[in-house]
Parts: sequence; C-alpha cells; structure tokens
Amino acid sequence: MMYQIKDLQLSLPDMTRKPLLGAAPRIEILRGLTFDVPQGAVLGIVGGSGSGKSTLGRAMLRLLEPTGGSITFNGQDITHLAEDDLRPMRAQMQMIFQDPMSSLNPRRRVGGIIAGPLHVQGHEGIGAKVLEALDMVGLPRSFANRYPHELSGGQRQRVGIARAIALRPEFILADEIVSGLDVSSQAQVLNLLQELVRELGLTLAFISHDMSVIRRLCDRTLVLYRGEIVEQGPTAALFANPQAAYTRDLLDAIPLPDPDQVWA
Amino acid sequence: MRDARGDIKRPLGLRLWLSGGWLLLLALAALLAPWIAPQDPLAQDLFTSRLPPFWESGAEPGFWLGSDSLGRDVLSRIIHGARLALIVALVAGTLTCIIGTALGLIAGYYRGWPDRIISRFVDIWMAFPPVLFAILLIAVLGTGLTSIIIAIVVIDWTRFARVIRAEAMTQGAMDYVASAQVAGRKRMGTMLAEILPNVLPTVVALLTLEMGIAVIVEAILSFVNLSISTDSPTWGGMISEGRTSVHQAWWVLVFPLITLFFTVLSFSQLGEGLKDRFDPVLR
Amino acid sequence: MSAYLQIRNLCVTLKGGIPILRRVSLDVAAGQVHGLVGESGAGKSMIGKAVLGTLPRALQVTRGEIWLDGVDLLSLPARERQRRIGATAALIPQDPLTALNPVRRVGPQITRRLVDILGWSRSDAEARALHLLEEVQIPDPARVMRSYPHELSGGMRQRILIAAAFSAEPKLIIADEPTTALDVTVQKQILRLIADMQARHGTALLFVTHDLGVVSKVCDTLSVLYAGKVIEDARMRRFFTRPIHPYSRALLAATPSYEDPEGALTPVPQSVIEQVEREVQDHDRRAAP
Amino acid sequence: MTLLRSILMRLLSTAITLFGVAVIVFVVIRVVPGNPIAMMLPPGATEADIARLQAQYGFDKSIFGQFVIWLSGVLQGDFGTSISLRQPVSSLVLNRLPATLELSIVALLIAIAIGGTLALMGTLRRDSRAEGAIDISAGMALSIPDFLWGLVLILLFGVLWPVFHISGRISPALDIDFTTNFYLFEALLRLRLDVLGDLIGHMFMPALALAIPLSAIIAQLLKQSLKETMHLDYVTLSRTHGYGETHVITRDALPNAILPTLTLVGVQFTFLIGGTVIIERLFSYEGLGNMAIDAVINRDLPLIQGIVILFALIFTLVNFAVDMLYVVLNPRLRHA
Repeated sequence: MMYQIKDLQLSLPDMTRKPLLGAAPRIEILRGLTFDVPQGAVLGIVGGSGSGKSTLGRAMLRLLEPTGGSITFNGQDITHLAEDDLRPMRAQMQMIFQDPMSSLNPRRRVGGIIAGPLHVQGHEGIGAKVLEALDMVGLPRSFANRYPHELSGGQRQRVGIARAIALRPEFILADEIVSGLDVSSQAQVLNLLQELVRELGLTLAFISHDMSVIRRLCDRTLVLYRGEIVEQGPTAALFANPQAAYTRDLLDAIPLPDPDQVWA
Repeated sequence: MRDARGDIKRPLGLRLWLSGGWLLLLALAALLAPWIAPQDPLAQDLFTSRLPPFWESGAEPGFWLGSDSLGRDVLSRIIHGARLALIVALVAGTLTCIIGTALGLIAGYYRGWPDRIISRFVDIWMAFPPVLFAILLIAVLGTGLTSIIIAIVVIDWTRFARVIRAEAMTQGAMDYVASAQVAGRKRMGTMLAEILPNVLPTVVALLTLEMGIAVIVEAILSFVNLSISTDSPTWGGMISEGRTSVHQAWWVLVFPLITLFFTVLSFSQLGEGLKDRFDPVLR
Repeated sequence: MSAYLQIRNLCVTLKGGIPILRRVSLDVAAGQVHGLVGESGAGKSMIGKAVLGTLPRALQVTRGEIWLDGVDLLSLPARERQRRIGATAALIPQDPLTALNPVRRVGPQITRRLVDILGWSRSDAEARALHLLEEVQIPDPARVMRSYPHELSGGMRQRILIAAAFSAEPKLIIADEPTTALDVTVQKQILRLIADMQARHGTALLFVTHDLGVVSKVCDTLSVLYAGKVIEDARMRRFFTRPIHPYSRALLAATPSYEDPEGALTPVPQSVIEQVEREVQDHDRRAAP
Repeated sequence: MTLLRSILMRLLSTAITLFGVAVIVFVVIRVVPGNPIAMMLPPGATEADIARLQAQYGFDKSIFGQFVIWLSGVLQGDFGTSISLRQPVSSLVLNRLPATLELSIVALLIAIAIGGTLALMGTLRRDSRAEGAIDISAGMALSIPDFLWGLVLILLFGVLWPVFHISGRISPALDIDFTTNFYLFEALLRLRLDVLGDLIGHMFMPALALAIPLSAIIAQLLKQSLKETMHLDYVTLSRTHGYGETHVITRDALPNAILPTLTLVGVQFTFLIGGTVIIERLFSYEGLGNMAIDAVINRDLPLIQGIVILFALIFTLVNFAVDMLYVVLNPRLRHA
C-alpha cells in the first residue's frame, strides 16, 4: 500500500469566533476518514465545495498536520513527522496545483521552475532532466526560457505536471487541475496524465468536482461530503450502482452533452 | 491591480531618463565639487552680499545664482551641499532598506511570535511623530553625519517593514510557496529564493523613495539647525537662511529649494520607473 | 417581426483594430432559449455585453445592428439606449457573490430600478419583489428582502438575481455563465429554475456557456463561436446528433461524458484548428473593402 | 459580542503601545547629554541650588525610579512641570492642542475634497488622457513631502503673489477675546466672519501643504478601488438597469470602494498630524509641534514627554476611530 489513512481528522481554529481569553473554537474539516491508496492506483476524490477534498489532499502531503488519526506513506507513519524528517520523503510525493498562476512563481522562467525541486533534492544533470520533463509533457524545449504569464492555461498546467514528474516520484496528488481549462485543453491534460501514469507507473490521487472527469481517469473513487466519506469503491461499480444518496444526487445532477438524457 | 496598471501607457523611458539624468548630474557635481564650484562655498564677503542671479541688474560675474546675506555663492553652496545630501541618501537609504526588508520578510513569512514582536514595535514606532522623533534622536546623539544616518535608520525601518510584511503575507499564501515545501525546500530557502524575488520590485521602489526621504530629513534637521556643523553647506541650512530673508533675496531660498525638489522627485520617479521597467510580470 | 432580439453583422474591435466579434448575426424569438458556446476568448460573452451596452471601455462596436423589440439600439443616442435596455432587457450574471452590492440590503436592490427607472410606486415594487421571490422558491421572502447579501448562500443569491432579472417583465434576458460558480447539485436546481421562469414568462433568453452539457439541457437553438466568428448555427437536437462543422464535432469529442468511459477523449486536432483559422482569415479578407 | 470583544482587544493593544512609547521616550531623553537643570539657573548658582532643583524634578533618582514617579503622576493626570516655561505640562499642552487639531482637520478636509474629486473625475474618464494626467500628477505630488510643499507655497502665495499670511495663527491686531483655543470653531459659532477670514488666511498655506501629499494618496487609492469595483457584476447589473455613468459611480461603486481606502487614509492621517511638527515650525504657527521643537532645543524633558505621549494618544485614537468607522460602513462586520 502506498497510503494507509486511518480515522483522519483535521480541524482548524475559527479565528472569527475567538473569545477574548482562551483558544478559538475549531471547525472540523475532516471528520475521520479511513481509506487506502494501493500502489499504482488512480484514486479519484470527488465532492462539492466545502467537502474538504483540498484539505484532505494537503494533509496527505503533510502541508497540513492532522489533528487525529494517522497517515502512513510507504509503511512509514508521517502523521506528525517534523518538516526536517519529511524532507527526504518529499522526493517521492509530489503535487500538481489547481491554479497554475498561483503555483508557478511569476518571476522565474519555466526552466527554473521545473529545476527547483531537482536542486532542492540534490540531483545532478539538472539541465538534461528539465528538458526531458518538458519533452514528456509535450512542451517545446524552448519554453524553458519563458515566463509563466507568457503561456496559455493548458501550457501552464503542463509546466506544473513537468515540475511534479521531474523528480520521478512514486505518488502524485493532482488538485482540481483541469477545472480552469477549456474542454480541448482539458482533454489534452487528461490524456497526458493517463499516459504518464502508465509509462512511469505512478500512483495518482486526483481531486475533482467533476464526475465525468473522474469516470474517465480513475479506477477507484471516493466521495466526500462535509468532511466524511459517504462512499468509496471501484469507479465502474460506483457509477453503475451508487449506494449513497449524495452520490446519486451528484450523478443525477451532471448535465450530459446528450439531448435525450432524462434530467429529472 | 496589475492589469489596470498595465493598461496605462506611460512614457517609461522619458521618466527614467529625466530622473536618472538629474541624479547623475548631481552625483558628478558632488564628486567634482572642489573643482567645478566657481567660489569657495564658505568664503564670506560683505561686499558681495545678497547679489542677485546673473540675469538681474546688479549681478556680478562668478556669482551665477547670486549670493546670500554673508556674501557666499549660492551655486557653490548647492554643489557642495550635494555631497552631504547624496551620502545621506545612499548610506541611510540602503541601511534602512536592508534592516526594514529583513524584518518585514521575517514577520510576513514566518508569522507567529516573530511577527507579533516585530508588529508590536512597528505599532509603537507609528505612534511617534517622525520629525519630532528625528529631532529628539539628534538631540541625544549630537549633531553630525553619523547621527543623521542613525536617526533615519532608526525611524524609517518601519516603512519597509510594514509594506514588505504585507507583501510577504500575500506571497506566502500563494501555491508556489506550498509547491516549494512539497519539493522539500527549507523555510529560509523559500523565503530567500521564492518570496524575496517577488517583493524585490517593491523593495527597489521603496529604496529610492527612502533615499529621497533621507535627503528631506537631512534638510529638515538642517532647517532647525540640528544637522551637522554650520561650516559645511547643506541645502536645508540654505533653505533655513533663505526662508528668513525671502522678501529681500528670494534666490537664496529658491535655488536650493528647486534642487531639493527635483532630487526628491527624481528618486521616487526612478524607483517607480525601474519597478515598471524591470518587472517581468508587468510587461 | 418575430424575434425579440436580432443581431445583424455585429463587429466589435479592440481599440487599434483587432477584431473581437466578426460580423455576428443571430435571432432569439419570444419564448426561445439561444445558446452561445465556445472556448474562452471566443467572444461569446462579448455578444451579451454588446447588447446590454456594457462592453469594456477598450472595445467598441464598429458596425452592425442590434434590434431589440423592434428598435435598433445602436441607432439611439447613448442615454436613451441605456434606458431602453433597462426597460426591455435584463442580465443574470455569472458570479452571485459579486452581483449583489454588499453594503445594501437585498430588497432595495430588486425594487429600486422599478421605482427609479420605470416609475413604479414603492409599494407596487415591493409587492412585485415579494411575489417574485416566492416564485423562485425562496422561503420567508420578507425576511430575505431585509437581509444583506453576505447573510445568504450562493444558491440563494443566484435565485434572488433571477427574480430581479424577471422583475420588470423584460423581453430579453441574457444569462452569462449563470451556474459556473456553483456546485453541480445547485447548478441543476438553478438551471431548472431559469428554464421554468423563462417558459412561464415567455421571455427570449440568450444563454452564454462553455458547457455543452448545460446547452443540451436548456437551449432550443445555439451558435458556436470561434475567434469571434459564428462557426455553426443549429437547433439543439440537430447539433448533438449531426454536428456539421468539424470544429463542432471536435468540441463534442473533447467533452468528457461518463456514459462512455472507454471512448477516447480527443482533444481538438491541430488540422481542425488550422481549418477554422483559415476560415476566419478568409472571412476577414472578404469583409475587408 | 464580537464587536465588544474587538473593541476591548483594541483598547488593550492601544494601552500597550502607549506604554511602549512612554518607556522609549523616557529612556531616550534621559540619555540626552547636558544637564537641563544647569541650563535654567543663572550663572553663579551653587552646587546646593542645583541639587535642590534636581531633587525637586526628581532627577536625582534612577531612571526606573523616575519612571515610576512619572507614571503614577500621569495616571492621576499630572504630567509634571515644564522646566523652561515653569508651568504644568498638562495645561501648556492642552492650550496648544486646539491649534494643531484645527490645522490637521482642515488639512484632512482639503485632502478629502481634492483627492475625492480627482478620483471621481479619473474614474469617469478612465482609460483616457485625463486619467493618465491625474495618475502622473498624483504620483509626483505624493512623492514630495509636506515640508517642500510648504516652502513652495510660501514662494507662491507669500512672495510672488502675497495673498496669504506666511506666519502665525492670527493677526494680533484683531479685536476678539476667545474663550476657548479653538479659534476657528469659535469664530464660526460667533459668526465673526472677519476673524474667520483672518484665521483661514493664516491657516490656508500650512493646511494645503499638509493636504497635498494626502490628497494624492486618496486620489490614487480611491480611483484604484473604484476601478476595481466598476468591474464587479453588481455594477454591470446596475448599468443594464439603465442608470447613467455618474449615478453608477457615485451611488453603486463609491460606498463599497471607500472601504479599502478608508483604512489606509487612517494611517496617512496620522502621518499628516505628525507632519504638523515641521509645518508649524515653517509657518511659525503656534501649535503643539512648534512647542515640541522648542522643548527639544531647551532640553525640557517633562514637556517633551507630555507632547510625545499626547501625539501618540491622538494617533492611536485616530486609528481606533477609523476602525470603528469601517465597522459602521461595512454591514458584514456590523452584524457579525
């Protein structure tokens, strides 16, 4: 198992309701999640706004520290590991962010952005690895000299992917990475991701609010609703025979590009 | 905000050329003062007192911009005064910038207790009227170049700390910072390699602004006779003298004032110009 | 004159001459929903903005006619045009979070145009607003009228905006991506509400969206745009069963549908993009004097 | 509840800040070289005389001891006695305060009037040459500090075209007995238009000098904020309703756009009040700032302390008032 997550809880202090003395009350974002991510799996995490899916992603990468439960990555408990101890493991777990405008440093060129993690993790032959990563995501090598704001939305998202795969991690978390894209760029990015998973043997967790995209890409799916897992299982089964009422609502609400769909 | 600024077509080049040109001229004047000043700036001669500038009747050759009530040449005093003004601008501006930026970055990026301490000091500092604070410090430290520089740094570091703290907080919330953490970068490394380049254009604009302010602070201190000893010419000292005799000899006030005005304006416009010109995101 | 809205040869350019809309023509009849589809930058929102007179300052209409309820808006002086638009058309905006003034209560935001622009009495306007809030299924409308926008959820605010849009019985409503900011379950409710209200009031509706799924649920006819040019005009059912233009076919092929997970998801092929680009250039050449 | 809590938090924070200011100024001025007592005695005073006075002013105790004495006095409203003027600091300071307050408030009003007008004009003519001109002139106006504007104004309206008084607060020849030191306010209440004119003639230049940089800041911030608000959907909606451009800007965009400007203007207003120190000196205007500079030059420790604390108090009160105004204008906070 790549990830074993047991009874994961996470709450954040609500500073707007902090009393004069004493601690602020906490808002529970994740309320006890238990699931596994097997080696080589593509796991879809789906839910509406406020369901806690992004918080879950950031907890899995330990950008946030859980308040309860445990996260085991490759057999090691990382729930409360200090940042210094996490650092060497970071090479194995990477992330692609939702908004490439915010996740790509505007004052670095594309080449520098992709090289960043390689530098930090002490790789050698960085120049060659950067070009290789650009090749893999289908961007021309000349893009290494461009700034992020000179690229289109789909191209920026490819830079984000290139940065994540340059380290050749075992696990990648993709947080809503196609939600801001047009359908044609979305199709390109999804196809690219599918290809990379196959070629590099990646394990992928894919966060999305779009059931159609999840269906296309993921072999397992987990449905979140207000910080709880309401349903999880193989994607095909979950779509064919949804158990939870919320899953059924979600599926029913999707407008398919099909005039004959009964949308009652 | 960025988009709106990008839409406005500004004569970028002209602004940089004018402000840079004036400051260069001033720097040359300061460096070459003993050789290019037509008169000894300290030489007093009651026979040449209150001479008008060259185009008025009664002017004397060699006193191009006239002379003050003690017969000292206004132009020569302005040229010599540039030395002190520029030294204060460069040294005090740079020191203030380094200290204020460092504290602002730490407060804005690390948050927590460093932020609480630094912000508290900023609050206290903001409750002082700056000019009064400066005068008070000079009274304590005694007059002199070093005292002026120390006073400026002690008073104005908050200008950088406040602005840079806010910017660092905004930048710290961006995903590229989270991305650096995912890559395993240390916090100090992220601050220097990711955040600092993004606040640098603001730092540059603040730095040149601060240089202009340093010149003004020096002038204000000279104005209330608290700058450096009276035998070196300063623009503020000239303005102070000119203010009292403005009805008899307007030129004693006007020429140092114009010099000061353009210098302060050039410093601030230089910063804005550089910021717009060399920021890859704005272009 | 059957159509409430007729657009003829509408050209909009960026100052400096870069074309944004290239001779767009379309009709929307009473009781009909017309979809405007295209990828970002195709100019679909600009059509709605041109009709409502809210184009960004950098853009200008260079030629064409916009007939709204029998009057060519572009032939009217600016002040009168804006009044005319206010009396006959309405907008359902994209983002319910920024579409209500945060410092004013909800009620006056619905009623004030009825009073200020259309000369209703205050009590009539309030009665009308209450009635419409009930019609869009808002519980306790009297209380909602007195609330500030931040006290209401996104879905609730979008309902209020729909009610406000219908308040003056407009001939035409332009809905600009009205559900993009909402969760999919809320989107369904809102889309249904818009469709119901539109049918009940017999309004013409111009529906701007990037989502072909949404189009298939609410539109009767649609125009596909690319680079400010209408690539294909179609009735809705015909478009989804027999799209004519290769670009339309490519867009459909790129849209994921969970019913056919194994079918390949095809990005718009380069050859199609080249073809459309050629067509746009030919179009410009023919249009040039 | 939340509102009350945040008010309490603010008061606590204000108290800490004021305490910090008191400590710093107390320590700093006691490092000033030179014996203030020696300066006030006639030549030939004996050691015993000096010691007696030292004891009278408490200068024979340690800095900490002096601070405790001073602080307990302050808490009872006693700020000590001025060394140079030999009067209680509190009455000296309170006599001068109205002059400075009037000057600051008039300057603020001028700044709001100029800045607000420019911002509205710039928004009305946005993306045009007129807006560019406003941007450039505002950018230049705010980079020149009040001190220089004061000198420029003296040249313009005192020498070139002498229509205003370049020094003082009021012409001594005027026949009026004020009961308060709020001359402007009192002249207005008593409808003494001649006195009012004379006061304005004195106040115009220093107030304008203080107002110019602030008006440029207001123009820039408010215009920025207005332009951002003009892109919001509710403003677009209002346009489609048939409202004219002026109505949309003043009625729809302005109430919302003012909020972000307001907080920054609060801080800038404290800078303006701080600016009165040198501006009062420049125009020989008899306010607190002018007195403060004399106090420093005369090494009048109790007076310096009193003035600095009063300035700090005014600054924190201004910030507090701005925060309260923000809450009142923002329904999101009002009901929280």
